[in-house]
Amino acid sequence: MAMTASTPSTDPHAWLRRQTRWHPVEIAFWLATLLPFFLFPNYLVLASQIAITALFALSLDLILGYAGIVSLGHAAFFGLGAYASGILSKHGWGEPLTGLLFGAAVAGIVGYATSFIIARFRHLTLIMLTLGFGLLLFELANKAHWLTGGADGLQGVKIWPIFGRIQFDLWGYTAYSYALIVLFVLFLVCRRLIHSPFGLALRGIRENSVRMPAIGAPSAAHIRKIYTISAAIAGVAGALLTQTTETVALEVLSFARSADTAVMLVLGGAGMLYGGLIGSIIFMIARDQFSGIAPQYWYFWIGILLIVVVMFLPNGILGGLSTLLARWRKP
Amino acid sequence: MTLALSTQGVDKSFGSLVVARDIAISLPQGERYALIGPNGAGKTTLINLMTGMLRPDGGRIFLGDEDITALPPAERVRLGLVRTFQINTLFPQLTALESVTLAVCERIGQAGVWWRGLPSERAAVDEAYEILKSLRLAAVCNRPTRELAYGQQRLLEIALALATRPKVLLLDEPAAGVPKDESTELFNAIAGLSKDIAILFIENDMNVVFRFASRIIVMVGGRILVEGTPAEISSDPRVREVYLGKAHHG
Amino acid sequence: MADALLSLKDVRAGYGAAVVLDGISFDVPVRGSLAVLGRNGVGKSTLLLTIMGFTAIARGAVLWRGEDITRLPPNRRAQEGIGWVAQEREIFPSLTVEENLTVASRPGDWNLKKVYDLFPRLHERRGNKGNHLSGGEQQMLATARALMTNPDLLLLDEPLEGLAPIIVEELSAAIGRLAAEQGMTLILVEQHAEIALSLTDEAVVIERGTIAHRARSKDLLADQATLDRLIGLKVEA
Amino acid sequence: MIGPFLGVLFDGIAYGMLLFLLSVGLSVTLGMMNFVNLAHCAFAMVGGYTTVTLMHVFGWPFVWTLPMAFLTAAAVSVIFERTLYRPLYRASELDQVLLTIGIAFVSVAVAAWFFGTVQQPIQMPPYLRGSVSAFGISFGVYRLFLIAVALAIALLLIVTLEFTRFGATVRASVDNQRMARGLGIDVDRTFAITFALGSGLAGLGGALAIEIVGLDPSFAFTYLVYVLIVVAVGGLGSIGGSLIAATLIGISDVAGKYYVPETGAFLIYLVMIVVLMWRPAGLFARR
Repeated sequence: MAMTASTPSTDPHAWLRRQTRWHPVEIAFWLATLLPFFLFPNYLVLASQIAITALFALSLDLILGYAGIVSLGHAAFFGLGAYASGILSKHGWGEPLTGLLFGAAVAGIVGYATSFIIARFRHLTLIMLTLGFGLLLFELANKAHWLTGGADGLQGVKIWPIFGRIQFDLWGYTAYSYALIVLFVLFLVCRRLIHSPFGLALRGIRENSVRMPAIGAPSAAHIRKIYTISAAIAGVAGALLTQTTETVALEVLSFARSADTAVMLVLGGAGMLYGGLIGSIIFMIARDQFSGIAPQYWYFWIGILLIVVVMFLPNGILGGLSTLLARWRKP
Repeated sequence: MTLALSTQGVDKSFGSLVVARDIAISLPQGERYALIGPNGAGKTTLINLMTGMLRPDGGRIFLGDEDITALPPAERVRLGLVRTFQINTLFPQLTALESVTLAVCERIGQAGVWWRGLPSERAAVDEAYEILKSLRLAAVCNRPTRELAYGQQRLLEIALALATRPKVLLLDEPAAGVPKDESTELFNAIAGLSKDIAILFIENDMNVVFRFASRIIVMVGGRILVEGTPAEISSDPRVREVYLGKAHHG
Repeated sequence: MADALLSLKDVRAGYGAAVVLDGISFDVPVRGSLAVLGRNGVGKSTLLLTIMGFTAIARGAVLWRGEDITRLPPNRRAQEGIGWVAQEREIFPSLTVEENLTVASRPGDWNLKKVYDLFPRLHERRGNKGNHLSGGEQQMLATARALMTNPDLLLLDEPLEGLAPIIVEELSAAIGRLAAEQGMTLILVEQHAEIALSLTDEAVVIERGTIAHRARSKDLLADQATLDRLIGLKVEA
Repeated sequence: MIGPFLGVLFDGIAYGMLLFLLSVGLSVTLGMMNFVNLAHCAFAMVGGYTTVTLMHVFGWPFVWTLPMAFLTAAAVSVIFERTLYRPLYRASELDQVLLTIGIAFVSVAVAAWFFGTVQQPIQMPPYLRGSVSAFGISFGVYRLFLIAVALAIALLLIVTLEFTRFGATVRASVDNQRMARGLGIDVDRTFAITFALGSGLAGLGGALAIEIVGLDPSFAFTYLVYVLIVVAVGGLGSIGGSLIAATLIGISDVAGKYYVPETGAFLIYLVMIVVLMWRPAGLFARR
């Protein structure tokens, strides 16, 4: 326990501030999200899909990467948001921003209601319960044809122009701008949340949930809160998909969507805020490229990728990069 | 004499195995009590009962005048009854400062705040830093816990407990796994804690026990055998028997 | 010490980053018996776990019949002839008493008949599930279970802990017969120092992970002052 | 009225027996090793395609292919256990879930590559076709065969686990791994054998399932949900529990689809959620 003289690096405030400061790479990342407008104007529809998926992955990161809740049914909230805004529009209210809020509210309320169950269970039981809720909702939407259109999808969604002026266009200019702005705003919210005292408490739960009560922490309340927030953000992502595509397919609630998003998150690196974003960019672009060639073998490569990531890249691509960077800096 | 922590007739058994029988302990404010006894005497179990990690089959537990027998663990911590663990149970990826700041934030009710950055919690951060400084951990406060030396992790255990501003501190073998020279240093740090805190510690090194405890409680087989000053305990024949067996003097 | 059955050479061991034992060296000859004494928490159980291969050895070596077994996994050590009776007895709860005895048995002198002769109570309870036994019966079963593997060395971790006086007598008599009549090599970890010393040839006292004292058991038993200082409640000035 | 009811009951039991064969291996390995193996049905698929290949390419009779389905699935699973699973025994559930989902993904693509995405029909031998009538209802011969095989295997499993030394070794290793090692039991080997056994049974289930539910590359995921539900409801590591849970779920699934087709699989999921919330370790958990 040798004590060294106090150096500037031990100043607690300076160190904490440094953790929250914007890194130049972050700024570069967000500037790069503008590139599709200039470089790939033909791919703006795909870009908006990526932005939506990235937002959904970000919401999953909050519970999986930060609070350590393994969910195989997160698409439930994505789907709830998608159907909520879609049904709202079908019944005569197509205003996009309130539509987003409505999607967030419905998903958030259901998230809050189920969070009481989620916070009580752990391990395999928790995985099975999240899976069960996801499947249950899928079946419900499938059978409630009168409300959701069932397997045919929800038809007749009409979205009004944003602020009453900006029309959604065929090329995806509006869609991508809109999705990107929503993503960025909610990313700012998540980023702030992660660097807040509450974010610290979440990391505490992930690191050692058993220890939390011994420092007086109401872990269950923390978990309920983040689960609700995460559900609401997933709901916004779902609503965005509805509004930019003007339809809702049953697929929004599918197990495949939950699984794919978990894959993206882990591929990019869970618990790192940008992991889900990077993961969805890579996943979605790769799928777009590969599916042109041989659609049914797409999952072969995803499977291989998953095995490789789990065995060799425990913290995903971002984790691997930062390890590499650290080694390169001090050889 | 105001009692910081007291128990009345606390019982606990697992099936046919009795781990606590009629435990009555009175821990006055500011005192340092040692809890000793052979393996399996029920010392850690008693701490688990007092902190609410186990539910007693019978009896009552008071913190000050308040009956806390039915309260969940986190609630007892908020009232000022705090423990450390025999084996390090920390937050490996959090820095020492983050860990202690978290505990401070939980205490002052700021841990649910998600709209403000951590650096804005200046008071909490300052308090955490002061605690770390008092335990001589300031120099390593920005290192992840997993990178700290074992002895430093033991100190961090105590720092986490202090951050909750305990009235009563229960230390379960605070020096377990620490080399001998470092354990003295550790107990010096414990001895230097505020006299407002009542401390009950489990420890097997009799040199440490007799140096730092004002009174000693001896547990055997889930019961309290005897309680007394160090001088009384060291000359008690029953205690000697517990520690040495009785093949010759029985 | 060419004829040592088991030797520890300057062993440092512990769990993860925690160092529990440091600089431990001793030899146990064939048919020898060693008492390991010390207050609780000093590393006595860890010493047996280290001999079995359950801890991380940071330095030093464990030799078995002169061969280095420091890196050998626990189940191989057991098969080589080290029998272990764990402190918490660790009876398999979903196995009957007889299954507990036969599940890991290996051919040799010790068989069901012989352990039932040594512990007649177990015969009465042979159909019971392991979790329906009293503390004393569990200890007998744990000891008998280790014997059924026909070990050359028996490690006993506080076999008398928490037992009623009459059972303590019964068990210590059985252990005594094992050493005297069967010539079993023993390492006996005990807090009941005087019983342990009366059952063994040699003794070591452990204090905070190192050997603080070595003596012939007979001599240490006569040396009350040292016993008090190392195990009892007398404290250094 | 009573006729269709008994018929549904019979079909439900047969379907339940199939689910039992598919899930019992997962229940045992999950209960023993705490390893979340979502690729379990991929091993079942290996068994199914083994039977298809042996019958179509080599002209083997159906019944003879069944032992090979067991052995092939067991052998393949051992390779995976040695290389990919073992390093992750102590890893987080998330890592186990992702790794095994990855393996299941790969298995789907590999099956599609070799066999295409179409169903693989097989021709049953004459003595397993048709039906027999009793009490005015007709019982499908193949379903009777399926029930007999499943019950025989359940009996064999229970006898092996409860009354043999190998079974005692398995139970001891589950009870207390450290003590088992300390007595000289090779726990890793015990687990590997149990794992192979469980996967082999899944392979057998996969082969027997072709006649009832068909076989295509999506099998690895379609039946995974059912298998997980059986395991979760039956309780980890409990053979009797798996048998009862599989029967219950088989009957309620068949009955649900017959009497209230509009609810679909909804009922099954609801039952699972309620059971898990009531008894998180399952109805017949060992511990």
